[in-house]
Amino acid sequence: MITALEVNDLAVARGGRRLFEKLAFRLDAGRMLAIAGPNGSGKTSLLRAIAGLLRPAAGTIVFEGAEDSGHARRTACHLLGHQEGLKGSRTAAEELAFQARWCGASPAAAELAASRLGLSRLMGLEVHRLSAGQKRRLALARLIAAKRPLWLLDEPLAPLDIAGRDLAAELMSEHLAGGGLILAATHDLLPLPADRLEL
Amino acid sequence: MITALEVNDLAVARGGRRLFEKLAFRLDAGRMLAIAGPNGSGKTSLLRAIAGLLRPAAGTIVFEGAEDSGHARRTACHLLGHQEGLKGSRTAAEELAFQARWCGASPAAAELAASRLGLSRLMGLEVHRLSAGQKRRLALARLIAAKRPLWLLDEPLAPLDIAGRDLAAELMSEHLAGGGLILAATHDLLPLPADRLEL
Amino acid sequence: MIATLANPYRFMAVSRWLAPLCGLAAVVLIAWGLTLGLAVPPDYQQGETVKIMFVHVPAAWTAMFAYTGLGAASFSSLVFRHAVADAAARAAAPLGALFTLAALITGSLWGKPMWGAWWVWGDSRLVSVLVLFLLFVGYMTLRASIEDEAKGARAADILALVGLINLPVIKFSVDWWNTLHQGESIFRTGGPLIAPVYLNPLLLMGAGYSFAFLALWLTRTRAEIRLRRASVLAMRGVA
Amino acid sequence: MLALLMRREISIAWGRGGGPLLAVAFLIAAASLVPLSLGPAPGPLSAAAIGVTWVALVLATLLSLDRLFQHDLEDGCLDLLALGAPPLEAVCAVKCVASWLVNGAPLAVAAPAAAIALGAAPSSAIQIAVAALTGGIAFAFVGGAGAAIALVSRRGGVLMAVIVLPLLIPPVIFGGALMATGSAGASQALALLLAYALASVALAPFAMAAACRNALG
Amino acid sequence: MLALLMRREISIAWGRGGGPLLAVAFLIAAASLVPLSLGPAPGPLSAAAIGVTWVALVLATLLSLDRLFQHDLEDGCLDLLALGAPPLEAVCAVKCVASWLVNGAPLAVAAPAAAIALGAAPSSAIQIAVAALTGGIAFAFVGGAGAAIALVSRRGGVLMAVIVLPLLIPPVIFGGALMATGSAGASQALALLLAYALASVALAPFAMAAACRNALG
Ligand code: HEM
Ligand SMILES: Nc1ncnc2c1ncn2[C@@H]1O[C@H](COP(=O)(O)OP(=O)(O)OP(=O)(O)O)[C@@H](O)[C@H]1O
Ligand SMILES: Nc1ncnc2c1ncn2[C@@H]1O[C@H](COP(=O)(O)OP(=O)(O)OP(=O)(O)O)[C@@H](O)[C@H]1O
Ligand SMILES: [Mg+2]
Ligand SMILES: [Mg+2]
Repeated sequence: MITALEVNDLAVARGGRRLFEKLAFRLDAGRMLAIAGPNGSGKTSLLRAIAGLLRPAAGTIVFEGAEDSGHARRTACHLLGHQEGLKGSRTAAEELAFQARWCGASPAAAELAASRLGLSRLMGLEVHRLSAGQKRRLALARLIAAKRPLWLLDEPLAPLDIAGRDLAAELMSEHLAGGGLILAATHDLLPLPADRLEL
Repeated sequence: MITALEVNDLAVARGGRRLFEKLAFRLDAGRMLAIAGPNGSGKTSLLRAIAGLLRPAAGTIVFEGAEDSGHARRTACHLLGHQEGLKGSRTAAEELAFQARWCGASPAAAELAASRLGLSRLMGLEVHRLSAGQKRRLALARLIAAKRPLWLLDEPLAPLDIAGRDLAAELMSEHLAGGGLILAATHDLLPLPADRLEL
Repeated sequence: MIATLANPYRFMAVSRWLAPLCGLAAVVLIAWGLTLGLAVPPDYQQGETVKIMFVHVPAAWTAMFAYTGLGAASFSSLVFRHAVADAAARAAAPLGALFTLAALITGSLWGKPMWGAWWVWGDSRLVSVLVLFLLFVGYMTLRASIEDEAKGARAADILALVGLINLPVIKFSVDWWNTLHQGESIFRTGGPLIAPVYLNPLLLMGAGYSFAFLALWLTRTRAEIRLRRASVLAMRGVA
Repeated sequence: MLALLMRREISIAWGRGGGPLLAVAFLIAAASLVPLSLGPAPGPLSAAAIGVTWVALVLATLLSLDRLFQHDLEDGCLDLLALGAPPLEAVCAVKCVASWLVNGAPLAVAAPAAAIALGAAPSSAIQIAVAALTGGIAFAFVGGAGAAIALVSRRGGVLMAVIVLPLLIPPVIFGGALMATGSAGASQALALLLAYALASVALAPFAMAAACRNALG
Repeated sequence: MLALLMRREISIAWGRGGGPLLAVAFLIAAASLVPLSLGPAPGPLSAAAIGVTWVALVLATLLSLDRLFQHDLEDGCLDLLALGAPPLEAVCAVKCVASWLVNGAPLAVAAPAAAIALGAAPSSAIQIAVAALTGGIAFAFVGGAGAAIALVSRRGGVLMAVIVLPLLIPPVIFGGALMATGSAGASQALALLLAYALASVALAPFAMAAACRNALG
């Protein structure tokens, strides 16, 4: 059975207001969908709905052929949000180890991911000492440490430098090549071929 | 006496390591300086040093002809950091009113700024309900509500949509036209003519 | 029954005549109960104060009945997302608080002559009823302090369900834990302990209180639903 | 997996400094009651010790509640926890246990010491420790449920007071009775306290998880 | 300007729910001591009330300390405060006063009520209130200094304990003595407590501001 995400006339409401309605798209293995739209149009909300964190006001989300309330999706996706959920008082090593293993990775995989993102030198620092871009890299490391088919990325490139963006693009394309799916909410163009969805 | 910022062989250290040394530049009224550099190169640290929040390891920072420990600069600059320092539990209106007035603006000016940034409809929401871009706009509103000559912007365009970026560019150029100074740390090109500084 | 009432339109149709009917029953029963109750002979140990029983005990019963209703409504609104259930839950809380307060006040009025104290912290029944009252208050505060209606409703439902544990505690506290308070003397295996002279008016008053609660509950629920329709229409108007 | 979470929660809470702060402060404050010197009879002082312990426990719990979920919700950590393999119920339970280990347990250890210092009999000291430990668990879980439910409102604190306190009254009273050393009803009070603690441990996680999901959405 | 900050601090702390939670919980917990029923004599109970009050005050202060600066440092709010016209000393003082108003004051109001409920004489109730209010201020400022100094360390909590507790011992003792109603040294203890409070209010802000600047850099 092939991995695929299918969304049928989805509606998401926030604070009693519907952000969008009748949203429908299909995403197949190895493809990426770029979600664009003005601030407050509901990109983050859409990603959270697909992650199974936010109950849609209407419509269905079918993942891997099965429609469910979201548990399957919750454990099959990586959500990279505006905030990374890193605790400033713990070291980068501790946090990455926890986050990666919480998503099902092995400690070794976590270290490998860290070095892949060029963080090895920084793993001993507390997270609050890391620069914005370094934090973001730490969050990205989780994605490659723990293998999950569905990536939900909220402005993945934001605080990254040029090299970091190339690296992120590389990781994404590898994920796609491996049959993964990517939904990315972003305001600027992605460095990879992607279908576009306007909210 | 004209407003100007002059930095002479500045060095900033973090965690015992010097991020850069012998940094020198001069910024005159109405000019903008774009600070570029890889993640962790010290852009944020430099901005904080100029804001007077971080004591340089060496060198001098001369603002408006006077060199001081930083008090003059602290009250003459707007620092827009990676975090906006907004409290999620308070409404946008409350937070903007406080931040703007804390920097010396009048309540009326705050409201004007909010409408200028297209936030009027959202001022009643708690900050934690705002989307990333809406938060950023709220933070930007402070800059135009309270007049301060020196703007220190850390990735000012990050989570803004296309319209938001144009608006930000507009605000910046107005500030420059009014004889203000802008230092902006960024990874992508700014929509305005600016001198470039590589860290 | 639930299925019928879950549909707002049918609910409105049914409650239109059901509510006044309950009100009528309440008036009749309470009037009857009072006439019997005020005529009872003074108790050999409690004297005239025994008459407080006719207001106190039914109030206590109805308070627990009200919380049961709140719990049931919350459950069906949380699980089946019935709009009516949510409105009913919201409507039940203040009424329940009212009856609980009545039980508390009449109880402590009774307690002064009988136990020589208005209030006894150590007494499990008294405390558990106080908890019941605070639960109602907490539920109302939660509903009042919410910005996001849908979210707030669900949070309040969860709270109501959590509070259900308190009901058996109230009911059986007297058996579990030595208290000053009267033990079970009516709804007990082996039949009531108290003489029919006292029992009949008590039961009449109990039924009267319950119907009064039902009538008020239905009415408030109707009002709540009307309110929501209005707000929905208003939203449509905006959009 | 949950062990990982436990270690993390403890290290964070510990860094925030509930535990050590609390136990030590408690000992000092309790000892400072001695100068009150209410006559030679040990009764009053040990009684004071009992009351002090119990109130300390309640306050320690209440004051650490807002940290239980609020931070994780704000910094996006709760998202991550919700996306892991373990059910959210287990996550919430672990968080409560961790906060109990950091805030409640040190107190439960310090309490008997203080009590003895104030002239309570060693036997009563044991009773105090048991009550403090059991009560601590109940407080942690019931409080956690309140904290989770209060997440949806910006006025979380006030709300928590209204939600949690009614649920805390019974254990406080059981505990009070239990700690009245030598009182006849002590064993019975202990039974009730245990029952309450068990019930809260069994039921609270579901309430917490439901409330957290609601707050995340 | 500082009034603005004060209002903001209070609304945030209140939302987090130190105050209301605390005062009510305290009253309930204290009242639940009655069933302990230490004989008819009011002495023990009111003594218990005194001890309870004092410990509650200390714990409430200590447990709200980590919120005083930590959050503002993490979310960048402290930057903003440092870039305002008012000196950082004033900012820190305002924060301490606000936290006292939310955490200390409600307790100081609830305490006498509880004491009277437990059979203390009204006169002693007044004394308790005074002691609680004065002590609360001292705790808030001394604790604030500790919290600010502890900002630099990731193990903030433990550090705070080590820094703050020694500083808190004197007021705790004075207060204890003061609260021992009718004791001869009461007036003297009050004088000492006041002196301590004044000293801390006068000196702590400078320590706090220096520590905050250090943490910001
Ligand atoms: C504030 C004080 C009091 C409270 C909160 C209170 C509460 C209650 C409650 C909740 C019930 C219903 C029990 C059930 O149906 O299972 C009840 C029943 C009753 N109460 Fe009270 N009560 C209080 C004081 C008193 C006093 C002072 C008396 C008389 C000495 C009293 C006599 C009774 C009796 C006779 C019943 C019926 C017992 C039965 O058949 O279940 N109550 N009370
Ligand atoms: N809990 C909430 N209650 C009420 N409104 C909310 C809530 N959360 C989000 N919103 C509103 O929903 C809208 C969409 O938010 P969302 O974060 O999905 O936008 P977005 O597309 O991600 O914007 P951005 O590009 O700035 O990230 C915003 O207008 C926001 O104000
Ligand atoms: N408090 C600190 N202690 C130790 N090292 C620190 C501290 N703060 C920052 N650093 C280190 O200083 C370096 C520069 O940090 P800074 O935030 O200035 O970088 P930056 O140029 O802003 O990076 P980015 O583009 O990611 O924002 C980073 O390597 C960071 O790890
Ligand atoms: Mg977004
Ligand atoms: Mg930076």
